[in-house]
Amino acid sequence: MTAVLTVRDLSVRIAGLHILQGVSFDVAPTGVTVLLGRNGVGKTTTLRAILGLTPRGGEVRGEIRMAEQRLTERPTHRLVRDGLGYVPEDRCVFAGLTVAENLRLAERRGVKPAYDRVYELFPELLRRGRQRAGSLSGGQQQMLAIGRVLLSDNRLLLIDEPTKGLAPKVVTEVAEVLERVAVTVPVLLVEQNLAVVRRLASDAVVLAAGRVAWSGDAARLLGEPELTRSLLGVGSHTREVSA
Amino acid sequence: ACGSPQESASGGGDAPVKVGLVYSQSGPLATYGKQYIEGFKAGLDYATKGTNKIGNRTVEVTEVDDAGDPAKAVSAAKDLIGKGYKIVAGSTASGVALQVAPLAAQNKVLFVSGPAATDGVTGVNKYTFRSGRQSYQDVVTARSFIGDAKGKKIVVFAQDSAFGKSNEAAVKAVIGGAGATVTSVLAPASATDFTPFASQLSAAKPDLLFVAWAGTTAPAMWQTLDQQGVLTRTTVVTGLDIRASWPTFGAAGTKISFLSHFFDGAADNDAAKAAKAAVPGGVLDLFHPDGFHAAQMIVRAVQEGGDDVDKMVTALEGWSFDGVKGKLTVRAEDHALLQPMFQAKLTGSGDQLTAELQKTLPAEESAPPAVPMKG
Amino acid sequence: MTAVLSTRGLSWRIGEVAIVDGVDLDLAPGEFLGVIGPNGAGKTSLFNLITGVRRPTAGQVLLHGREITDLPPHRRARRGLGRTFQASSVFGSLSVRENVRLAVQAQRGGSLRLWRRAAADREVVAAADAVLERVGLAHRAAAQAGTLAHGEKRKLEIALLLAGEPTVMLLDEPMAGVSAEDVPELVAVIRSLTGDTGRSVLMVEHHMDVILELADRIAVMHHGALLACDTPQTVMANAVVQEAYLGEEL
Amino acid sequence: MTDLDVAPAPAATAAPARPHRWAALRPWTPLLALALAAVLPYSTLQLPGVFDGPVNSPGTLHLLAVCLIFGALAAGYDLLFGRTGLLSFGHALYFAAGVYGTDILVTRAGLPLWQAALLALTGGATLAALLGAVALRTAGIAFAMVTLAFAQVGAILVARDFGGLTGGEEGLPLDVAGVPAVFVGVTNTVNLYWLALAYLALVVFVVHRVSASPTGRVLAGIRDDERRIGVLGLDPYRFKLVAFTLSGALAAGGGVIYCLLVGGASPHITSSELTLSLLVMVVLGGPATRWGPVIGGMLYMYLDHRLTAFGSSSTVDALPSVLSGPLSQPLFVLGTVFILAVYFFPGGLAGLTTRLATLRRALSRR
Amino acid sequence: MSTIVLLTLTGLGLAALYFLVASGLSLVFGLADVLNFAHGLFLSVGAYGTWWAAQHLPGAGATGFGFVLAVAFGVVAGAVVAALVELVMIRPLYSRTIEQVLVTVGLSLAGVALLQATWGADPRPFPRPAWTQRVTDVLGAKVPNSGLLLIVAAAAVLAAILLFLRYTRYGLVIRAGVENREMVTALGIDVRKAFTLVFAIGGAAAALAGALGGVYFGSVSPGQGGSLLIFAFIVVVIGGMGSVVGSAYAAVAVGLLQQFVNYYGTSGAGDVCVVALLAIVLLLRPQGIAGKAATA
Ligand SMILES: Nc1ncnc2c1ncn2[C@@H]1O[C@H](COP(=O)(O)OP(=O)(O)OP(=O)(O)O)[C@@H](O)[C@H]1O
Ligand SMILES: Nc1ncnc2c1ncn2[C@@H]1O[C@H](COP(=O)(O)OP(=O)(O)OP(=O)(O)O)[C@@H](O)[C@H]1O
Ligand SMILES: [Mg+2]
Ligand SMILES: [Mg+2]
Repeated sequence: MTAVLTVRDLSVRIAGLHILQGVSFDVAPTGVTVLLGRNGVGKTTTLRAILGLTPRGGEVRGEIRMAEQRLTERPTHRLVRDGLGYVPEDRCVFAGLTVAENLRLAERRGVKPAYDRVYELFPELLRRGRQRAGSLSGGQQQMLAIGRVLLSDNRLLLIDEPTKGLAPKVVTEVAEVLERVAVTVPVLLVEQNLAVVRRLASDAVVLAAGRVAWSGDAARLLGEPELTRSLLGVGSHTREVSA
Repeated sequence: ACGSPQESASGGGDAPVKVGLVYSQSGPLATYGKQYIEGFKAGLDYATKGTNKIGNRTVEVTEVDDAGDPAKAVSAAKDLIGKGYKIVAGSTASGVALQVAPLAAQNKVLFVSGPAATDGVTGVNKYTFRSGRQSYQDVVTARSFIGDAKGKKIVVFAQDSAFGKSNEAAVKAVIGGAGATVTSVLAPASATDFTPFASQLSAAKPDLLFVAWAGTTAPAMWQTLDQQGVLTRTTVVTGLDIRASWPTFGAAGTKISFLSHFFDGAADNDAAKAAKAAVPGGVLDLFHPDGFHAAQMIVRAVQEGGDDVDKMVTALEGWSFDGVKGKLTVRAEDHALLQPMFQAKLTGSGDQLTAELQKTLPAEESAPPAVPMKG
Repeated sequence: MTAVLSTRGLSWRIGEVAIVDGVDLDLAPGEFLGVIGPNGAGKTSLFNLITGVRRPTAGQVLLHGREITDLPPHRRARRGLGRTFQASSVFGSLSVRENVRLAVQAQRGGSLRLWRRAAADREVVAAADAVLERVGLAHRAAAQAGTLAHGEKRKLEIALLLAGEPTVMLLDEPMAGVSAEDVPELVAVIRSLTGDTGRSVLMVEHHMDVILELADRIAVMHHGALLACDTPQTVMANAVVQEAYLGEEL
Repeated sequence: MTDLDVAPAPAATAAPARPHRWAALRPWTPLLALALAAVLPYSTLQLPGVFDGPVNSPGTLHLLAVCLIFGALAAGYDLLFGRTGLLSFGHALYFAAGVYGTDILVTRAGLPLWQAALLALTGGATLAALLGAVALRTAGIAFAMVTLAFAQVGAILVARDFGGLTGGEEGLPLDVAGVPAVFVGVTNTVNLYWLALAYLALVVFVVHRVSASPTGRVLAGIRDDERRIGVLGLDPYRFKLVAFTLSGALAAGGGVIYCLLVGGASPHITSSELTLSLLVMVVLGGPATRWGPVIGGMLYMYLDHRLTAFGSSSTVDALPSVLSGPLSQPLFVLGTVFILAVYFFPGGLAGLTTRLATLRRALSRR
Repeated sequence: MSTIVLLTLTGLGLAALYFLVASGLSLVFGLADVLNFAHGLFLSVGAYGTWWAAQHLPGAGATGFGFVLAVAFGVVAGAVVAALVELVMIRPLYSRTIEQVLVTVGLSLAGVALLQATWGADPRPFPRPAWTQRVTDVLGAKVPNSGLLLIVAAAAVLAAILLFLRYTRYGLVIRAGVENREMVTALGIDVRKAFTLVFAIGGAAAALAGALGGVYFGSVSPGQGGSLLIFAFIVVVIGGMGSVVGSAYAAVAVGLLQQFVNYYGTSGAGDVCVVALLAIVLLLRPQGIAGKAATA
């Protein structure tokens, strides 16, 4: 099975810091590939490099391919139009626009927006259509950010910590949504909540010190306590200890 | 190389006569400056009979741009004085003239102010002269339009600025002093719409309306006065600006009585002919005489005074000469330049306006009252 | 009872909508009170009212028994009220160490000192370094705060709070986005905030395990109102909480 | 402009490089530069093209003094703009308060210079404190506009020649009768130069001292996140007001010296263009850097003065009129130079040294 | 009575002129977040473009359809120059707002100087159809037609801009792009085009103001743009940054205030009152009349 996205020898240098030092991995054409690692290893940097959003003055080397196409040479908006959906880490909803306007903006030219899908998942967004996104609660903003990419069909989704700051119930809901989405669209997911990872991930890539420390089957990573402990620190999430 | 911080060079003997001209080559008054320098060159040629020499010393003219900014002018003047220049002239803007004049007294050099019209330069100090007219002379010319002023009602419409106010004050002194009642309407120099002021002027129903307005808003102001019927209801007097501005009067141009410092054809004499022949384009304009006269005065000063500035001053004081405007006299008491003034009318329409001489006021008639020399 | 922090009928309305609706809350000395509730329940807004970032439309806030409802944020802070923000807000152009120093300095008294060399203030420097050590950021001390990764910013937030030596601390989702590996470490840091020192903590957090581990009592907010405020066991057993907040376990 | 004053720049920014042979001298470079600048008037060095006359000629010294004053003004403005993050469009007002204050008190009220200077300085500082207290109730662009509006009122009052005090658009020449003889006359230009140098040294010292102080750190915090400062227990308003007042006072002080140097006041200095130029100077040099604003200010004024000479030079006249027309307009050249500077020196001239250092390192690695 | 009518109508004419200048400024500021000091230059381009076309462009002239053609030429010139400025100077500096402002400052300095070098500093007579030079009698007041023309034009521009923002997707893209340009790109939208468009529209509005201002003033000079700009800034700020409707209200307030105070008060008081109005509005409502309160 050929990968939907291949990353080869990706190096990113920002402001003199060598953040990624030769990262290579594949994203499988189905299911969720999860990108793991401690704070600051460069997970977000990886996603942004794929999208061509490395900040000014940053230097990107290496090869990123999606279906035989080199992504590094194309402007971000074209990549997205060709089906690369992105949910950023800080949500980045447009604070001054209403919820409905945020969604309207995300419509892509020539694609019929799937509002039903979004409103079914997040009825809150329909109810708050006229509220300014800046005044939404943190969790509501997250819903909006996810809702935005689900409006169109994508060939690959890049999602950065979607459950951050969400209430447990919503986390479950989001996980369910992603699970459903991942049936048709491959997802490259950055996630800290191991319960969510456990539920969604089919493949895992673990970053450490700017390199890939491990990659392979997610079930294996989480199934072997020894491996989990050595790669992800304290083997398991506290949730699993105390709850 | 070492030296002391306070030394400065000096000339003398057969060394060239160094003259520094500090005027606007750029900035809003660049056109005035251009006329001034053309006039100056023509005047120098005329006064040295084409030799550019005074005795056996050549005249070396250094031009410096002040962009209309007094600070730059002071900087330039200091530089020139520091290099040993004994003669500085120029000053297109009044602010420049007022700020450079004290330098002349402080450093004992000759300063011949140019087109700057402010009355403040007259009598400011012993080393400062002027080669152009002053506001007061404008106003005296305006008075000549109404004959006997007694019992007449005069309204001044002026910019609320030093220029406008000095005109207002002069009208009060000159025409008010002659028995007329003078009131005034002042408008901010930055005003965009003139209708309120035009209404006030209409309501006042004056026998004579004296307008003192300079700057880029003038066309809008005239248009409004015309539209509100002010120009047809009363005699309106104002100063005739440079030729390029005439078309901007639009339809109002022919309804105004102009007092004029100078326009091409106002005077016909040797100097005017020489100037006309010498300036590029062959048409004289408002500030050509100021440059021409400055050159004449400087040549006279050097002829009589050599490198001794005090002797130059004495040589100029009380000196009468034939310039572009006719016969001019440097009044000894306060260095006012007594000179003929003119009344004019514009005729024609559109771009094809010509100025016609109505009357010439001899120098004595437009003479401002003498002020005591300040320093 | 001598609550260190109380709210009485605290409300904030925008037009017709009550974002925070008549909240009565008491925080005992040394107590660790967790606040949970669905997204948009008004938790952050409650914090904003307590710290003075927003003005309530009704009700009062009392700190150590004295009313502070009308004080500006900085006066409240000087009376010992400290907080972290849900979205990290650190001084991006300053170094990590400078960030903490600034907070230490603010705590030491806000009088103007224009002529002293800041760097020469040994005590401040030492205190700042101690705080950084405590939250495990010492190795990043020289980095520019704006370039920190997300989790590191969270730690820096806590460091800024600690440096202010507040008696009452409001933490708004300190665990959000912190990597699994770092959670225990941060939990330990937060636990040490109260402990023997007698400081009280009010913490919003969606990680139930963390809340359960740390909190003495849990307050549940729903639609701006206080639904319940009780021991963790009781709250977790509450059917409404189960239904509206926790949902089914993953 | 002398390269002596430029010399200290590397000291400020090039810290991370390996210790240099001269490293021990670094802390002393500012003093060294100051000493060199102080003895500069004893040099008869000719720098053709750079200055019109020898370095010790009054014209050159005058130009240098103007540059020094504006270098200092830019440094003072940077305290507000670069270090506190307050974008004021009305800084010219406090400078003008110093200039007109001194001028009016000496010329119209007949006070001796030192009294007038002191009064103008206190007056400028008080004005800044009062207006700042009002303007700082707003933030961001609104703040910029309120300050602009206040400055505009100042400009209108000056232009209207209120009570005949200011001389309107003609300006007010300074009556030198009230001024000590050492500051009068072209031959004494050097004394004004030294005065300007002392002022620059003072401003730079104050600005650096303040930004390195605890208060300076708070100001930097305000620049990043004002709300956060409040939550830390500090009143941002108070600190901003201090910065505003201090910066205004420094500007007023510069006004006093500028008034002496130019020998009067003219309404040019009340225009919002002056504030804009200050902004340009700071950005040109590099905001919130040690020497950037000073260098930016000096360079700007140098160009501003010298370009008028350049515009009328024969080299320009000889060009075809498509070129010579625009080039003879100093503002055209200045504007263009400035735009290019924004592109090619992001972070200002001060940032240049860091970039050069990176380049050097990159080259030596090969 | 006729005085009041006259002052009101001419005040509205003035307001219309301010609005025309401010609308483009407000659009560019509010949406592209660039405080555009070069706006005065766009205005001058429109004015000089019209002036030039009336003399040199075949078919154009000072009267009738020829004049319309001349104005159209000026407006297009303004839009093209503005778009070029955005493409060449503003775009490479995106996300560096302060630098963008500075570039426009540099541009305004250089631009005025360039005009001066080309056509001199003195005012040039502006082509005016005869109708605009006459007055219309309204309730006994002689209202200049050029003022009425301005009012009509301003109303048309206001309507056009509102329709554009409300009913086109560009409006949305632009508003979002101001907040987070990168994120708009990440939604698959080429945000650069939208910004160029905003500049072009702003430039066109400014150029129209320049052309009609030329008719109103009867002349054109290099500094004209700059002197109108300061009032336009005030109008934009009073109205609330980026709110075109707010700018319209503010323009009316400023125009009428200035006109009435200038008539009934002492000279110069009009300007001072406008500045006072600005200070009061900002202190009471820092976000301006129609601006939205900032979110925490
Ligand atoms: N613009 C920048 N300038 C300098 N350094 C940066 C920049 N952006 C990121 N970094 C650095 O790059 C490293 C990786 O950052 P990144 O955001 O990719 O981490 P992450 O794995 O997503 O962390 P987290 O889990 O906290 O989100 C961090 O150490 C961070 O400080
Ligand atoms: N300015 C405003 N206008 C309208 N609604 C607002 C405004 N500010 C906040 N809200 C609403 O108030 C509610 C409470 O928001 P708040 O941020 O306090 O929630 P929260 O409990 O902290 O949620 P989360 O856990 O997601 O952070 C939300 O529904 C939000 O949309
Ligand atoms: Mg991340
Ligand atoms: Mg919240």
